[in-house]
Amino acid sequence: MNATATRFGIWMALVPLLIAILGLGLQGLAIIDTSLFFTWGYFLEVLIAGLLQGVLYSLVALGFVLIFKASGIFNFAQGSMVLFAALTMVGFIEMGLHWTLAFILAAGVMVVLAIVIEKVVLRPMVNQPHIILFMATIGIFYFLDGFGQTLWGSDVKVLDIGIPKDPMFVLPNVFEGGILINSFDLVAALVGAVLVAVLAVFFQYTRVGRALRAVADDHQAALSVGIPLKTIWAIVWSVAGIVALVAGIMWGSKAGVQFSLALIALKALPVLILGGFTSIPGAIVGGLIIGAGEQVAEVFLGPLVGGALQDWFAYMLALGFLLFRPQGLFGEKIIERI
Amino acid sequence: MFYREAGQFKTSYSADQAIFPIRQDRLGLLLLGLVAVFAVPALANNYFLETIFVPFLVFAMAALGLNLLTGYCGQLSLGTGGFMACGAFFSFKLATAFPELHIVVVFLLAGLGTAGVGVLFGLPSLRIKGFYLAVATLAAQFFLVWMFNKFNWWTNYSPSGVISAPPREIIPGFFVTGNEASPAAKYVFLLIFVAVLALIAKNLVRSRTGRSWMAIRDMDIAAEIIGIRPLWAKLSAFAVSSFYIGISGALWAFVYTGSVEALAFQIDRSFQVLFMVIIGGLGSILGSFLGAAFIVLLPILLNNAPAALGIPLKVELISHLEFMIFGALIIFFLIVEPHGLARLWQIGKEKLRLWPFPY
Amino acid sequence: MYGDKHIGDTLLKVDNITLAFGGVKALTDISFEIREHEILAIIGPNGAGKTSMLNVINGFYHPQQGRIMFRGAERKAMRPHLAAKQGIARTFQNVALFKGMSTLDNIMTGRVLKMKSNLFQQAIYWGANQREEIEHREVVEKIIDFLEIEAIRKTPVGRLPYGLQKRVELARALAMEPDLLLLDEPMAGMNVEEKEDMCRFILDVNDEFGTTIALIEHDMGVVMDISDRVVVLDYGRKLADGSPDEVRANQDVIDAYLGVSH
Amino acid sequence: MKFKKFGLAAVGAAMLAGSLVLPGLAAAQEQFVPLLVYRTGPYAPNGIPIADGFNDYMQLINTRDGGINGIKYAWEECETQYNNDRGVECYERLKGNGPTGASVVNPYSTGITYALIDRATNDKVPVLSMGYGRADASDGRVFPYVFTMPITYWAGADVMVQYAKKESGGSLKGKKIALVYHDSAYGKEPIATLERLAKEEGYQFSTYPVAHPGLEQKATWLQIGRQLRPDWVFMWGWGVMNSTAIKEAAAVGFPMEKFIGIWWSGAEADVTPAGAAAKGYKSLNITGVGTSAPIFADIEKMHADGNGIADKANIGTVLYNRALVNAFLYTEAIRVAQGEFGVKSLTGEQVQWGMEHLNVTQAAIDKAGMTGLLSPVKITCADHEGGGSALVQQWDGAKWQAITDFISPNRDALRPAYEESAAQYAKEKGITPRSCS
Repeated sequence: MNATATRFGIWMALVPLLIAILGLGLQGLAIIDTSLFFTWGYFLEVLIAGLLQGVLYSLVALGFVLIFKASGIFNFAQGSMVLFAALTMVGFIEMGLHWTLAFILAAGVMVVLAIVIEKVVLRPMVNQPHIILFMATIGIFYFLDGFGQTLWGSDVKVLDIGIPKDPMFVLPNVFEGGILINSFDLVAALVGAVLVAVLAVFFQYTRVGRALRAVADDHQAALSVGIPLKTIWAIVWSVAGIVALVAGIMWGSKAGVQFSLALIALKALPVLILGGFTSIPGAIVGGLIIGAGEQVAEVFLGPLVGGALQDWFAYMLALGFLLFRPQGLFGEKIIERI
Repeated sequence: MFYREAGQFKTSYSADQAIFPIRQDRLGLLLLGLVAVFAVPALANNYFLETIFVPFLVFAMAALGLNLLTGYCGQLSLGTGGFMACGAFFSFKLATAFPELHIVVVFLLAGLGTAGVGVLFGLPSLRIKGFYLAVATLAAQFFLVWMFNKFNWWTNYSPSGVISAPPREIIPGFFVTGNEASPAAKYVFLLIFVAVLALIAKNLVRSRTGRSWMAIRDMDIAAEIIGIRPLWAKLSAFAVSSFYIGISGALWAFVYTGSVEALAFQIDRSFQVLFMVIIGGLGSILGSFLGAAFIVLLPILLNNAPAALGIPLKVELISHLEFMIFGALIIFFLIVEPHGLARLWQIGKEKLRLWPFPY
Repeated sequence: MYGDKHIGDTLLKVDNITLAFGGVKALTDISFEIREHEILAIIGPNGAGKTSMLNVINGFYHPQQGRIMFRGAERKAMRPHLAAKQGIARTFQNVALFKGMSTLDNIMTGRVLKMKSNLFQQAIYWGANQREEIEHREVVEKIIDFLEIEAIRKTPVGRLPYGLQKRVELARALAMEPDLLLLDEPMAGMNVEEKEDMCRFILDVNDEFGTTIALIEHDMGVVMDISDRVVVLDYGRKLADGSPDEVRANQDVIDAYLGVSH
Repeated sequence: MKFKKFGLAAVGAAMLAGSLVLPGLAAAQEQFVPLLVYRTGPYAPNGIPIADGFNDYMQLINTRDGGINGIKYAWEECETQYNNDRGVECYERLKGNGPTGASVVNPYSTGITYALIDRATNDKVPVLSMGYGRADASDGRVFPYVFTMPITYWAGADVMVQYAKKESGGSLKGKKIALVYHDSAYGKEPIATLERLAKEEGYQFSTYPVAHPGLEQKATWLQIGRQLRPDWVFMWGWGVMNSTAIKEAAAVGFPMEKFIGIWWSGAEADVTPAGAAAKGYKSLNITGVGTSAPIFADIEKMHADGNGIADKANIGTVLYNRALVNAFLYTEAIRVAQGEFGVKSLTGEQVQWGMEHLNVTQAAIDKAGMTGLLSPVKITCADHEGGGSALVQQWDGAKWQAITDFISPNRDALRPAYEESAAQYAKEKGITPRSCS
């Protein structure tokens, strides 16, 4: 624990340095190639926008991590859970409920969904290899996509829970024109931070949380000391469902609740690789790096190759990273036993 | 009843190692082949040929390729769409740059090119496994599609990024691509082409290479102990698999749709092929065909069945149902029969061999 | 051939090997040698480092100190498949068969290093590749006969009982025609009858093919009966090294190991 | 055992065949139209009103007029999910239905249009790609069976520039124009035209591709809004990309009045998810806006009589109107063809003749109650675009308002571009252009 904290501290201390190096590099590039544009104010603006966007990635990645930690399953359906949760909540709002009530009901639906998934899919597949379970979650992905649309239709739905969306300009004295920060992204980042804090407390200080961590460490050992694995799984999937709901609300009020929301799960995968599949702080830091990295790359390097490199940049970043540190930034080192 | 193999004794190892050691199987296959080559194009109308048989064969090829990698070598890949795109665009560039090149040569060269790309993206498999690798192959998927979409060179500077297959003959007067190609010609060409490549795949998996792949899949450590080089085994699987997938992409663009843009090979395509492999049966050549047939036919059946049965369903409900049925089937197969349709087929056959005596 | 077995020169020499995982020493300064045509048993209580020793010989683990000399030449850090190339075969404590393949295919994989046809020949199959397949099939069939597993040739190994799986694993190792065969607890979990069979096979292999064998075993009766020499490990250190009789008489061994277990 | 397999195959084939035959069992004299729709998938919000518009118009012709001179429409929907291969399957399945096969096919997807050009040309079924598909297909000599009326993307780009020029006080010299486009075949269509016009008009032109599906445009808009700060932004967006672009544009404070989308970025579903931010946003439209045309009274009545098919909420929406106009155009073509070949079920080949001789005058538009929904169109053998035009509309926060009349693109410059591109296509495909003189 202590070693992790120290490592975390070192990393954090390195961040400003890394950012400065990155900025200098890009500035140099802009001097070599005059078609590129660089000012420090603009760089910071892009960086901040990217970091805030990264929090939204982290929110999705968090759902993956929870399930992976407790059951070793890579839940590909997390994206469609995000869509399904958001659709359900909008559905309740459209029935005339206040959004807080709709939130509670949608959370309830996600819990039911978790229990059903545990009973119908996970339980019969207990001793299967992880890769088979992974493919099963692709099945869940498709099922939920169809099911959500059957229940709630395919229209674009507006989800507005009153988050301000105006642009803000800070530090107008330091940088020309100030640095633009989107208030919506800021609120979303705060919500993300709160959620992470709540989850951390849940894991550290509650009985269920301790049991969860025990399960994560060793299924057999957890079973042998009497921790009910099935209940734990249902709880984890429920928590992941609620995380999906929060992510769905944030993404939904940003982009409208619709089919394409399920695709953001794809953006969370490189975050996981970067941060490690088992680490909550990893999901956060990974999200920030991917978010900031791809925005900076798109804005400052995109013009070199004709743009739209956001699609694959995160993956390539993660892939490059994987070759050097296969377990991710905060993941546990995998030691193979023979 | 039909399946009496009593009295068929194998007297040499070569007979025992034949692909179809049982005489009934050989006869059945011969019959099937005759029907497929002569009866189907004569009897089926263009709709059946164009929208069922042709895509079935193209998909079977892709499923075959993915099955070699995922089913035989145990390396999960979600980059199938990207590799299909490679095949499509490579063959387009080759066919337009060298119009005199025979179309089959173009396809094979495109396959080889894709194999090279496959090896490149297979390199991470040496360090990472399982879904880590799956995510790495997604990098291939996104990067390749982006590249073909982004650089006009691949489309000969077509203003829209769409490539159209130029007309080519397989033998003089017998077009298989372009406007003049008849569905029957396309079908027969594909049938023979895919059958030959399937036979090659079968040969590979029953030789040293295939056994090395399966050894890596089942227990990589033990495989290494008996002298299988993981590097060679995994990369050769990536190469051969990409070769097949690349050719299927070329066939998709040239023979099936005739024109294609990079976005036709999005991630959905990767999943579609993966489903074929799972449903058909991981680690089975036959399964690749069964899976492809299943996935091609299911939506068509779902779209037609309600009308045929007189139950009017709205199109949107049908397609939502399709998603749900797909998802549910994937889960069903993984729970009940992880070896897919091919295994069910085999079980059925074993039962029939013993019929009418249960033991 | 019975009776005129002669033990030759040193085949493999383990020289001052030290292996550590993080701070934990698994092996400390171990030296011994394996001589040609002999059966060497490595014994010791659980956690003594026996399997780690095999893994070092195999190339899985890279020791921090010490050398491995094979046929007089020092072996640099190597990968397991290179060890296989040198003629070292191995079975595992927990059966490590290829579960999705038949018995025959499992054993055929043991021939991988001996097969030469290239990818294109394999793709075409007929001709060179088929001749090769049949040639190797004949070798494999001999091994199948030898280990008396004809009846399960076509059975997927996942469906076999444990004792038979162990035998198939031995068959796979033999298919490599190894110079040195490492057996990690070949008789673990077997009943008396199966153990007797396995003992017979090990002795026959040693006799008929002259294969050098190093094995780890817990059953002292078996060890004392079949091995020419015994190396005793305890807590990662070597306690004794000698003929079964010498080891049996060694006071350290009696204190640390035999005294406890008998 | 083999018998069993053949048995299964036979049952399967019978099921398929049965389902194929059924729709054809209906009446003898009717005009069949296959409808390739996408009521599901990521583009369903756009696909649904389009499908509704087609259904309502043909239903109106059948219920109000008893068909076209007594020949009733028959049609069948097929769900494509906006997937190209699905589109091909749908086309192949439906093209033979009805007594004379498909009269016309309206793919409503650039990708499906591309995939169908060869097939439909072979099958002699006209493809009416109204405001999408290949712009160079306007050259009827190379593409006899493809119609782009009333207007193409290239012409749309021209209209946008004309509008921006007028709004900028008659000159675009030194102005900056940015194009935000869906990174696909569709999105790339206007680039060549806008580049050419940049030279002629003297504006500085920059492009910003957005990766499919377009949920992530933060970087794009930071570049546009905070770095380039252009005078105008044009958008070739589709689906979720549109609303996301509007939101992100608002987030960097880009003025909506300077932001113009193509006609696929200007439906209700494109702006409502952006909420209040979308107010003031503009787009082109190839059809008129709202329900003021006389035909809507008839549609209203049809719905009151219980014959309507569309979701009533969709009536009068942008894409519903577009489908009305689309159905109106081929209906007129069928009338023309009936004049030549007689009043009966017509084949695709005959309908193609009708299309090539289509001359929709203002009088014809008024007569059909379509006043204000479209501008006149005249097709010839060589010109399959027909000289249509587009207008600019603006979102007032609740609905779209037309803010200009129909603006005609400058076709003198466009026509050579069509011909050049079509000639290259003909060369690649080995097509000998037919003579139209």
